[in-house]
Amino acid sequence: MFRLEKRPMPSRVWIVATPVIAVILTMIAGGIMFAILGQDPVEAIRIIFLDPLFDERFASFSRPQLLVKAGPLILIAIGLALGFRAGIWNIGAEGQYIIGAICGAAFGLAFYPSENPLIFPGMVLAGLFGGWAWAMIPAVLRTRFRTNEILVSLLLVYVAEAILASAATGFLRNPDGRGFPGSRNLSQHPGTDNLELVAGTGMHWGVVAAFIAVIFSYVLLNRHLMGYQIKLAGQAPRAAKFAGVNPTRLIVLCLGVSGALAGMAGLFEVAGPAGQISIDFNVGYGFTAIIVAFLGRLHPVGILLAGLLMALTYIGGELAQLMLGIPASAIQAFQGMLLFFLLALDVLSNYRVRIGREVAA
Amino acid sequence: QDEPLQVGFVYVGSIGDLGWTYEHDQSRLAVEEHFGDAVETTYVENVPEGADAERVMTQMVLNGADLIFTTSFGYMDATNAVAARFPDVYFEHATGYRRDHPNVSTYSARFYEGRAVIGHIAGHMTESNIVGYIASYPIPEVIRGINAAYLHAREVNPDVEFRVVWVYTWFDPAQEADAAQALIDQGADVIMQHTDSTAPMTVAAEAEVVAFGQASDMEQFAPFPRVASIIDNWAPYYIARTQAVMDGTWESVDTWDGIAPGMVELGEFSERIPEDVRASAQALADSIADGSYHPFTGPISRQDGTVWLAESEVADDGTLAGMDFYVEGITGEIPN
Amino acid sequence: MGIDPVTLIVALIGASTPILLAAIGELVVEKSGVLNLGVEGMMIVGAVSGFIIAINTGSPWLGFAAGAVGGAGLSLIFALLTQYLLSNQVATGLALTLFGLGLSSLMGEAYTGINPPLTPDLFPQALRDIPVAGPILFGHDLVIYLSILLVAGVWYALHHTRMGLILRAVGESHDAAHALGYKVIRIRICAILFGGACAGLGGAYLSLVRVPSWTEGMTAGAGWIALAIVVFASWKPWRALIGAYLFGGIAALQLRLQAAEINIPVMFLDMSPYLVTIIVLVIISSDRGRAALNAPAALGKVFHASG
Amino acid sequence: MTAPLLEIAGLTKAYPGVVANDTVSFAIRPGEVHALLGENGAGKSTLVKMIYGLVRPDAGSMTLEGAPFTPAEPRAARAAGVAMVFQHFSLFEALNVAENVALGMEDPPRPRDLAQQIREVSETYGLPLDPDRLVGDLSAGERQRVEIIRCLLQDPKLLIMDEPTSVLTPQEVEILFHTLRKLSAEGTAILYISHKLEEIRALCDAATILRLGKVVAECTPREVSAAHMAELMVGKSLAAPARAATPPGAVLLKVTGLSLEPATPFGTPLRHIGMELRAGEILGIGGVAGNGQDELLAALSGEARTTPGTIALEGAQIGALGPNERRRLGLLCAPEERLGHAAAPDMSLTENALLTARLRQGLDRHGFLNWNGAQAYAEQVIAKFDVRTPGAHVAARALSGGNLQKFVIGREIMQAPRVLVVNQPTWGVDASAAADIRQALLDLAQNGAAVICISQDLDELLEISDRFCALNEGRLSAPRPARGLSMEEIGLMLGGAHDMHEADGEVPHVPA
Ligand SMILES: Nc1ncnc2c1ncn2[C@@H]1O[C@H](COP(=O)(O)OP(=O)(O)OP(=O)(O)O)[C@@H](O)[C@H]1O
Ligand SMILES: Nc1ncnc2c1ncn2[C@@H]1O[C@H](COP(=O)(O)OP(=O)(O)OP(=O)(O)O)[C@@H](O)[C@H]1O
Ligand SMILES: [Mg+2]
Ligand SMILES: [Mg+2]
Repeated sequence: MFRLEKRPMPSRVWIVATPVIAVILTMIAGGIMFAILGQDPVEAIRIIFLDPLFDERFASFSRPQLLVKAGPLILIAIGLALGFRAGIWNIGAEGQYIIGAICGAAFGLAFYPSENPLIFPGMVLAGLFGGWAWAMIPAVLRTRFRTNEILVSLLLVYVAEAILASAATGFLRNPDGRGFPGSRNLSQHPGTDNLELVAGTGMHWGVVAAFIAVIFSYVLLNRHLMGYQIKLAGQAPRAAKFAGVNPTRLIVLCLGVSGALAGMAGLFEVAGPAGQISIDFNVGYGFTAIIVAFLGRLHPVGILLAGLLMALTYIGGELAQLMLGIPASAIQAFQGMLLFFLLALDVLSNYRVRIGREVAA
Repeated sequence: QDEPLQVGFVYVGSIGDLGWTYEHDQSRLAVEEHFGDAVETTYVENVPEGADAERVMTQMVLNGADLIFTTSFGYMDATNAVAARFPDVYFEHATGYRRDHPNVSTYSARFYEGRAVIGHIAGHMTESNIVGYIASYPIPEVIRGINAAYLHAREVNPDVEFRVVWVYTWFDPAQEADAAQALIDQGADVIMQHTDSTAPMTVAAEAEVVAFGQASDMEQFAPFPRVASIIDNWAPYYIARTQAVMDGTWESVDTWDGIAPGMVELGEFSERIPEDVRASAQALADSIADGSYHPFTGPISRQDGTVWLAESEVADDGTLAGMDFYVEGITGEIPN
Repeated sequence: MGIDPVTLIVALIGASTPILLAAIGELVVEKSGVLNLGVEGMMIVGAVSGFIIAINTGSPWLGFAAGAVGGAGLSLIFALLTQYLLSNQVATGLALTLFGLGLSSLMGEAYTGINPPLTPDLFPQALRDIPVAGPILFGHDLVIYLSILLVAGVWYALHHTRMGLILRAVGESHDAAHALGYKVIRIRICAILFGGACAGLGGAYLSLVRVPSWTEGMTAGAGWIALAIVVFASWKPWRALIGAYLFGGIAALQLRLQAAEINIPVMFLDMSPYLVTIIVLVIISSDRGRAALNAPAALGKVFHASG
Repeated sequence: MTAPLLEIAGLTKAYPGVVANDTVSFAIRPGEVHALLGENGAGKSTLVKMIYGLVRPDAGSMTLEGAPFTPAEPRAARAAGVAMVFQHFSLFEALNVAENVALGMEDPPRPRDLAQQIREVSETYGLPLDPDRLVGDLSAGERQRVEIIRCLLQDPKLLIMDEPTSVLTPQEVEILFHTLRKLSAEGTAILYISHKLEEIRALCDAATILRLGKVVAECTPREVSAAHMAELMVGKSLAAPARAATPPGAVLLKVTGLSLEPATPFGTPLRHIGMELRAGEILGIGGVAGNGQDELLAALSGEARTTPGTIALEGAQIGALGPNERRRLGLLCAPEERLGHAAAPDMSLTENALLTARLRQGLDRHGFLNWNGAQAYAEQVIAKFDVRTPGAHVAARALSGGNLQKFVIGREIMQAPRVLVVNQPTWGVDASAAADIRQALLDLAQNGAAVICISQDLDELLEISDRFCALNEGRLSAPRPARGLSMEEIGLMLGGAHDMHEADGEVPHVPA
């Protein structure tokens, strides 16, 4: 039997090494799965992990797509991680993402067809506000009535989806869309477009916002009192109270920030890559971002890397479907394996593994 | 020997959904079967609409696709955007209307023709005079289907009532089953569905009420409760369009086909339908197929009583494509 | 036309049972101090395992058993990761859902579009034909009665058996339980497996009775609702039953209101089960009693026996 | 001499970096009360955990009643007749007394019978307990009873008690001792760990003294002085805290009519508390844990909001202010619970320095933190208060309780408070560290600050305070000069033992 011994300090070496080992182990385990499915495992793994980055046919297109796909994941995960660190569990970023997109799009469409350059900033603010307001529901219920925020934020996702469906088929429907559901295309209208800032890089405002959020949250957590208070409240709530942290304010702040970032991510997505509000506009970024946040160990830089890694498996997974006919479900199972390995090996950075004599436990 | 022609398919659902995507994939297989080694097909399933769709299409092109079928309405803008970047690749977008570039075609099926026929059967089969209708989203496609079915049910049964339940999903077996049960509990003895799972069928079987196959034949429920079905059959179209690319005759078109060319098929009428009704239904289908009858032929009023089509006036495709109102006699309301 | 309460009740019981089964399992898991967010994944793996076995053996009962085994099998991954490798429970649970969804569609590829063997009703027709009481009390299949028995059993076990006492103790303070010599990890793994089995059974009920057929992604969020019900129930078994029936009841009612053409916007009907659940929860939690006491104090915390 | 009940030979246990027990050997006879003494971290808890089967020794052997004894788990130890009361309670707050007791037994009877047995045994030993009450509702003393009853119900041959009295009033201690003597008379051996040397002299027949994991001495406590034992433990002689009498100065803190509803379901309300505190004085507040100590500290620190007019600091009303505003004005506090309240376990000492010292030490500018400054401050505290740690980067949880306590008290004292409120400043801290902390409090008062010391250790209070008052069920008694108070008078002021009675009617006598 092996035995774990807590390290006094997390090991820096292992923090870096474990993700690499996890990816290698996933390649082996996933390769076995692909082989069972009758695919060439080496090729499948190459296509998923390397082709999007290095294959000459795809790389110049796929590399920027990595940013497009990772942008919203990172932006949402950064916000969620703040809350998670403080012990505030926002599981409903998906709903805040939807409402942010709806509010932002509604703002932009209200001025249609004006091309005033102030409209896009206004949309960003509206998206931010929408996500924030949606997150304030669990925040207020939690602080006023002590209602569990996990549950409320989660259930509100379904409510947001209902609103989304009715927006797409009702109040935001494109009047020129021949009655089909879906709003006007925001990315094809100059006033509301979330531009690709540098052509061919995938770098749109949402990606910029994600990078800013990473830096901002890094500074916040490492240099600023607020970040200190967030960590303190998460690790030792009583000590936080003793240090003068107001728990109500912290709940409102953390839920608010994560909601606002999710709402902004929704707006950037609807005005850019997605283009329009449609019935199925949301594609689960809000939930995937939870995984990204934990994979990144709730650390801003970790989240950045985890977001890119997740994006890579999505894009590589599509290529594997396309080129080898591997079913989407196998790709999903493969992603699950990657997460398992990443989570399982995390133990090495916080604990030392001893083989041998065991404590009665 | 030339390189095989590369044909790509972008699916919104999974090929195992037994409904919309399943039928597209069956037709893809028919293409493979038809052309043998001359054609290679690829597909990506579960592709969300929006950015992901655009990326998948681009990757398909980069992977060498010559012709790409994008099989969801939500792919409309993405299809046109990618088509703009790759003028040498042909794009076929299902159920949309935008053909911004000469390398984009659109195609769709006149499912309402089939719905008219099963509406006719429903009107005959109901004894409670209540027909339950499970609807997905309030979009023209669905509303058109309700109207077509209702008009032809009422034609044979003036007392018939339609009860519509909106489930806001294309595919959620449990929810669809619940909706069917709710309709049956409210007295419906015929169930029609415009959602993709077979769950309502099972509920209908249990409650011994009549139902109709949707998207695929659902023949495992025949002869009862499934008494007829509307089947999407894209194979003839896909084969023809692939052939056109091979022959160099492909051009941008808007196809809206119905029963006549076989894009909409009616599954076998089961013997649980009385003999004479089977005959009259077949006659109706035939008259639609040969063009002698249009399911939306006046006089028809809107729900609010205003006249839509005058005596023997035929609906134009534009109005049909964007239909957002119920016809007179349907009692419910379309959600916003 | 009005709404018939008898058919509504019958419908809501059927509709709620998968959620109830998953919720009661998760309740036990959480009582032991473990938060497993992978309910959705375990349900769907249970749904497909149960379906495959039922088709191949022709026996729905073997199918239900296989569903439970399948769910428990998937939960074993979670158990090993969180209990031995001390991985984060929230993230591992979410990964479990992702993996379960993928795995189930791989497993079920050959099984779409087939009808499973019929699950018989338990009581004879004569009993079921009794007006009002007949359909409500006798109109169900074995699994529904089993689910209610399970609620009763879990309630009894938690509060009146030593096993339940130990389970609660472990969920309350793993350090104290460890100091007294209880095998915290082993107990938690058992609880996780039980939770997995219940979720799997719930999934199998979906694919074998409720729908019944196998289709990818058929749980469509039921696992998340089950998680919500556990919190809603403040970790009390009978409240979980009420919560599941309330949720299922509103869902069934809203469809009937639509069918009866009652004039409420569909959008609100569509979201009503979620809204009502939130509202009831707010009412419950604003009561400044000792509700918080029921929350297992060690929920979601990593246990590592030092020494 | 009877044959030893338990004999330990060469027991060794190493942890990474420390040898917690190094070839420890000693023996206990039936009926003997045997003390285990040593500084914090000397290895006492590790040793008894090995006897109880919680930790497996690296080397060495044990024999129980002549047979080899190698308990693989507590269950085996319990089956062999070993019972243990833990240093940190092993109780479950949300479960009731009977359930807690049942969890500690191998084969508990049916709940009804168990409740009956609990009543009987608790009557017999004079430790009344209601089996149906939630443990979370009990005072610390009552919780202790639960642990003890849990052991007694199993008729142990050997009862291990790891620091059992740190939470008890003198009366409670006396009753406990009475119980233990009774048990010992019945033939039960008792292995007793405590830092309170006078208690050990009053109770124990023999003592084994550990230092750095090794047995350094054995003695008969009744025959040696407490000071001598302390010297054996520490390896050097200890100076008693010195104080010079200073006349009290102006009123610094005035509390009037302070009432507070408890924040938690298990809390105690505060009722009409009033007091006056002058510069240069130390006010000792005694009382049994759970009588409002935590709440009083929270009300003074600002963690709990109070009605505006109830607390005044140097004339300014501060009742409505939060913790940081009060800190700014010079009112500092050090709560009882080190890990999780006074300090965050997983944060480094530098981060923990920031926890309370940010404002007064100017460790931030516009919210941006000055980490260098915080580290420097942490290092100052470490140096000045002799905190034994590899450095300020170490996590708080990696420090022993005594060292962390020195850090926490030092962190507050070095901010030059006007008023310092400390709760249980030397709880579970060994003699030399405790002496250092008391001296630091005296020095602080000497320099013109006022100190409130809430403690259950009456010796400590009498040693350092000028005036003494008692907290009982949320009420504060009128203060009396500490000098000249007898233990009996104090016991009456505390009133904490009112629900106790002697098993056989004998009046407890006050320990020497
Ligand atoms: N789980 C552990 N892992 C590593 N080291 C440990 C562990 N438990 C104890 N130690 C080490 O063993 C030594 C003895 O600790 P122990 O708890 O036995 O001391 P103690 O005498 O009970 O002290 P105290 O008076 O503080 O209770 C300490 O120096 C400590 O560093
Ligand atoms: N898991 C662990 N890993 C490393 N060291 C540990 C561990 N657990 C305890 N220790 C060490 O044990 C020592 C004391 O352990 P113990 O738990 O007895 O302290 P304590 O009771 O809090 O101290 P005190 O008796 O001073 O209040 C500490 O120095 C600590 O470093
Ligand atoms: Mg100790
Ligand atoms: Mg200690």
